[in-house]
Amino acid sequence: MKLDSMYQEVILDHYKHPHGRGLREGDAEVHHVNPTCGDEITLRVKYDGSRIEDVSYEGQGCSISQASASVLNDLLVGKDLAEARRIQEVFLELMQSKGKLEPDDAMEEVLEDAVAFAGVSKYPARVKCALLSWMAWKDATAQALGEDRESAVRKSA
Amino acid sequence: MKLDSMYQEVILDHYKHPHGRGLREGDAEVHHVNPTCGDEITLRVKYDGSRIEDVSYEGQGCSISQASASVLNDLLVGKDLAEARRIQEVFLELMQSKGKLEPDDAMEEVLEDAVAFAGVSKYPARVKCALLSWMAWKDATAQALGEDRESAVRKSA
Amino acid sequence: MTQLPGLLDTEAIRKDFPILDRVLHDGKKLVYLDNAATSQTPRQVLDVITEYYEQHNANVHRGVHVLAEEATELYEGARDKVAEFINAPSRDEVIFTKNASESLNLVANMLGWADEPYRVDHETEIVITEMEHHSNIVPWQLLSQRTGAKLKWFGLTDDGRLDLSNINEVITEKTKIVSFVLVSNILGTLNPVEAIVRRAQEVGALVLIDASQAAPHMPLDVQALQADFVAFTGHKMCGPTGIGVLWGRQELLEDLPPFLGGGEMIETVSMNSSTYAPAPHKFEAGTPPVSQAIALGAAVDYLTAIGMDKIAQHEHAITEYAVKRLREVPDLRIIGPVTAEDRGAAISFVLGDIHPHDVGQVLDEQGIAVRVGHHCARPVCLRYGIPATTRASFYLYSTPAEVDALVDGLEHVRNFFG
Amino acid sequence: MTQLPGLLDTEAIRKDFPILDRVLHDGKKLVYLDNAATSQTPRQVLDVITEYYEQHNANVHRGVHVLAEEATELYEGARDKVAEFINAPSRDEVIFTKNASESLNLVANMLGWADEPYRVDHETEIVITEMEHHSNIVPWQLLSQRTGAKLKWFGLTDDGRLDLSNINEVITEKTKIVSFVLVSNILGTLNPVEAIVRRAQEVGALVLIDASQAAPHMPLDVQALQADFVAFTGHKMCGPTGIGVLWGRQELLEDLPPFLGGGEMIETVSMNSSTYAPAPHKFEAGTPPVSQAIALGAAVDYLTAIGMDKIAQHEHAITEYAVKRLREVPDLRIIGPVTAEDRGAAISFVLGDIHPHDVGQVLDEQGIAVRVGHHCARPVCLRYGIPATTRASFYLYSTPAEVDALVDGLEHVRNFFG
Ligand SMILES: Cc1ncc(COP(=O)(O)O)c(C=O)c1O
Ligand SMILES: Cc1ncc(COP(=O)(O)O)c(C=O)c1O
Repeated sequence: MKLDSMYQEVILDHYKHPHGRGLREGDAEVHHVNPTCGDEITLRVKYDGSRIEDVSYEGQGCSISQASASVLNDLLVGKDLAEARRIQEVFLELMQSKGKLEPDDAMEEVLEDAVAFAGVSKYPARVKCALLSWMAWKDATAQALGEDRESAVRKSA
Repeated sequence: MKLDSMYQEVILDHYKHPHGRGLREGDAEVHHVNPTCGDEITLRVKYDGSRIEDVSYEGQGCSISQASASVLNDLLVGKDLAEARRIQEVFLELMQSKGKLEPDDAMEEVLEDAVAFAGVSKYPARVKCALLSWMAWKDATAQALGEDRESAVRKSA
Repeated sequence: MTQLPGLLDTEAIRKDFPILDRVLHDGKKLVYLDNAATSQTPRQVLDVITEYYEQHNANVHRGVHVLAEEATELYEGARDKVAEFINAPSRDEVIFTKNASESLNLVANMLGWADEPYRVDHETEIVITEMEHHSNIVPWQLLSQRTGAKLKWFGLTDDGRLDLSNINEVITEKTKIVSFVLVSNILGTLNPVEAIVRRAQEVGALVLIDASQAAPHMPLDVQALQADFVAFTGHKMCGPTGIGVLWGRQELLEDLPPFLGGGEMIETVSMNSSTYAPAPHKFEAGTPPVSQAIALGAAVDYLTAIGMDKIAQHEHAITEYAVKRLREVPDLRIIGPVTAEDRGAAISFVLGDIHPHDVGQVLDEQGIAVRVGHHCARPVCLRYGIPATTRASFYLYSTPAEVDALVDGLEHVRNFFG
Repeated sequence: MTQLPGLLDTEAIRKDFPILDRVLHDGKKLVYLDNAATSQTPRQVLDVITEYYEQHNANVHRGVHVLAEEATELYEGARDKVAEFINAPSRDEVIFTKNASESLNLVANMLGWADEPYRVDHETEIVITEMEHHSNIVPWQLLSQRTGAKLKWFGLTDDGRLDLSNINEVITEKTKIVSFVLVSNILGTLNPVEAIVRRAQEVGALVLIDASQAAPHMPLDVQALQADFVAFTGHKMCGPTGIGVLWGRQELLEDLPPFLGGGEMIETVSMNSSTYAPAPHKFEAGTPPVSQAIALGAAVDYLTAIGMDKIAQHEHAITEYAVKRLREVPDLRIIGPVTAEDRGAAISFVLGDIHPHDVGQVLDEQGIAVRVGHHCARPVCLRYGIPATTRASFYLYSTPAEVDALVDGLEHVRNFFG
């Protein structure tokens, strides 16, 4: 059944038992929403130099967006920024593959549990759910490191 | 040929040799345009009590709108207001008939040369041309007699 | 098959809608329950569109050639049809827009630029409700920010109805405009027009009714509503996208200033100044959605031939059945009125703590199309403390069997995430 | 048959346009020379419309079900096609509107509500030209009245070109926006973009180009134009009515405020405030013209398959021939450039003192559809001291034989009123 390719066991596990959930102290906080469906996430990053000390988050959303945040926490905490960026890029590539990319061993090595999201990439409406926390992380990191505030600026009514 | 039913000899005659054209003294003046094609008319009425002493006009437009103003001048000058209104109404009825009204003797008696416009009523885009001067006359009359300024009021940019 | 009193002959009707035969995924027949988002389009309407382009296509109003005359007659004929459909006193009160959102923005902008007594400014108030579609919230937020007018709103009761208990404090002498939805697209609630209109008239405020979810589903009589403006949208009533309607009282349309400027809406233009054509043209700048208006006319013909009262009856029966069946689903909570009284055929619900996105996805796998999310009415979700809902919405071609399919599908969802 | 170099295979092309086979009056074949008002629609585009409604119709962006995903992909796919058609740096710079008029009004309104440095107010100036379509005059008159900004314009030379001799006085340090037509719909003139853009950039003014009569007829490259905004309309380029485009530079679209508020254009909404989605969605309130955008995408495919350079070549050849033949007609005076250089395929003229309305009527009787009147450009008529013009305008399916029919028809007009 096609659905199983999206709702992998790994994803449902992360959804039911999210890792690192909750807001803890951080260097920067961002709030991202997916206007399509109203999924929301508040995410904080804490850096120790270029090392990611913590990524904490709160939010509401579907299994995909929640599981994705949990996987992100697993993958990025403790990593060096350069390494984390590479992981983020590989994940982005996978999610934009429209189901046409079959994760190979190298990719699995980088993404670990996150390869389970390969099936989600077939569902355009859900890709945004999977990317929500990753975009939030990218944005929070830019803010924390004061690099580029551009993407955080949104006109507000 | 269908065209001949619109461009009756009578109409072309009035077009080439308009009656009563030119602006003379009046009690009220109006300026009407047909936004569809840019036809314009400036028209003045002069009343002697309820008797129409003069209808004078200037304008630019197609054969139909020009001939119609000329015929109006012929028909209305010298008439009593009530009689003029009746003529206007019959003409309006004819023009709105979509070519389905065959003018009978009674109508011909009222409209004289204006029955020639029967063919025009088949052409929706041209009906407005034929009515331009008649609507202007109605409006000018209302202004001259101070009855109803409503229709003369247009928001202006 | 389940037989309910008041149902239409859906077997015959469904033949008019080619898309309903579509098969999805591995042989699942489409169960289309997303009618509040957009309705499907009958062959009769599609034929009119094709015929227009194959036979009559021309720009309207400005030509003496045959095609231009035909196109103009068809376009203006569509205005006649819509006027009759909503029992407008005059065809000149029917303005064609691109969608209901433009219609609503049009009113907000007219009032912002109007002279007294209509002008909305920093000393005046605007009233909406907490169950509005974003398209009836954001235009008023923008107007309020840009003029300094105060934006107020009616709250909601726990059972999904307007809380009018403080109506005299909400609508006051300062209120210039009250704008509210006739039938909520998220809750399904049918609102009590009379009480609101009476109070608005008392204080001399204008009333705008968002009938986007009403026009497709029940007889609509703008005179009976006693509102000043009524807005709705073509694509929810068997018409195409790209067409909306604003009805407004003639005196108002005469007095109020234009919104968009351009061709068609003018009387005469010079570089220094312009005068405007009378309504409705004053509000239709540029080449209008000609074929879309004509197609909306065909949709109105289609609906009228079936009968709006019969359609309302059909939907009521389906809604009653759906409410009953949904209430049997464990852990399902309806957001909005839990009976079929004074409500339309859109039913929102949450299913335990399974996120609506996940509900919708699993239903889709079974060919069942529902909408999930905040349905462009996020304040309602905030009000009821939920992130989103799943919404099933019905129309004249919906059947009890489709309700059954939904209920079975929800059972499957529960098992999947159980 | 007249053979001209550079002509397209019109015999093949005309088979795509069912309406061109129409027979009018008593057996007269349609000679459609009103393409500047609206173009005809090829079967390829009609098929896409029908297929959309029969297979994929759903509201876009908000659904997880198959139809919603397909509709969204088709709609956003159309944006990709349009972006490529005009060589936009990013697809997110393409905003779908209902017509060119809305696109132009959108810019005027954004600038009226913008923050510095874009804000148009009483200390600033707006520049247009005397050959603009009403849709590029009235929005600026409204903005000028509502903000106190001064409206200025370039005049015209006797031979139908922009008079740029005083460019430094017209465009000054106070100028915030310069908006002008790329190809005039009444004169046919192709305007010198570079000179105007250079001066505008010098003083830091934004540039909006009305490409309504250019996009259908020649390769359009928004990057080469170096403008900030470009507007055009679907129904003149083989697309349906109800769809227009505004292209704008990304930074500007990010900085400028929204215009219409509602569903689709938001990020998040509460009763007290809202935030907006990034462009293009920020400017697309409500259900967009979905099927119309998709059909415009199909039109773009159709035109691209033939080749915009080839279409331009074809029209140039036809225009050259038409200008030559028309100049042979006694008493005929072309209003606008009297050669085919730097001009589009719309040719306006007056015939002695026969009113254009009468010219058009007699031509119509022969099956020849031309437009008569002021063509929504009344200031041009005032400038040249004429009440109106007759306009023949050509497109990719126009043939030399149709030019001949027009010339014969005009002979008939002269006899009729002689
Ligand atoms: C030069 C020009 N600008 C703007 C427009 C307005 O286009 P639309 O009527 O589709 O809004 C037109 C066509 O009518 C035009 O020819
Ligand atoms: C209640 C209500 N109002 C307004 C709208 C907006 O309609 P549209 O998106 O066609 O502008 C909708 C539908 O989306 C609606 O359901």
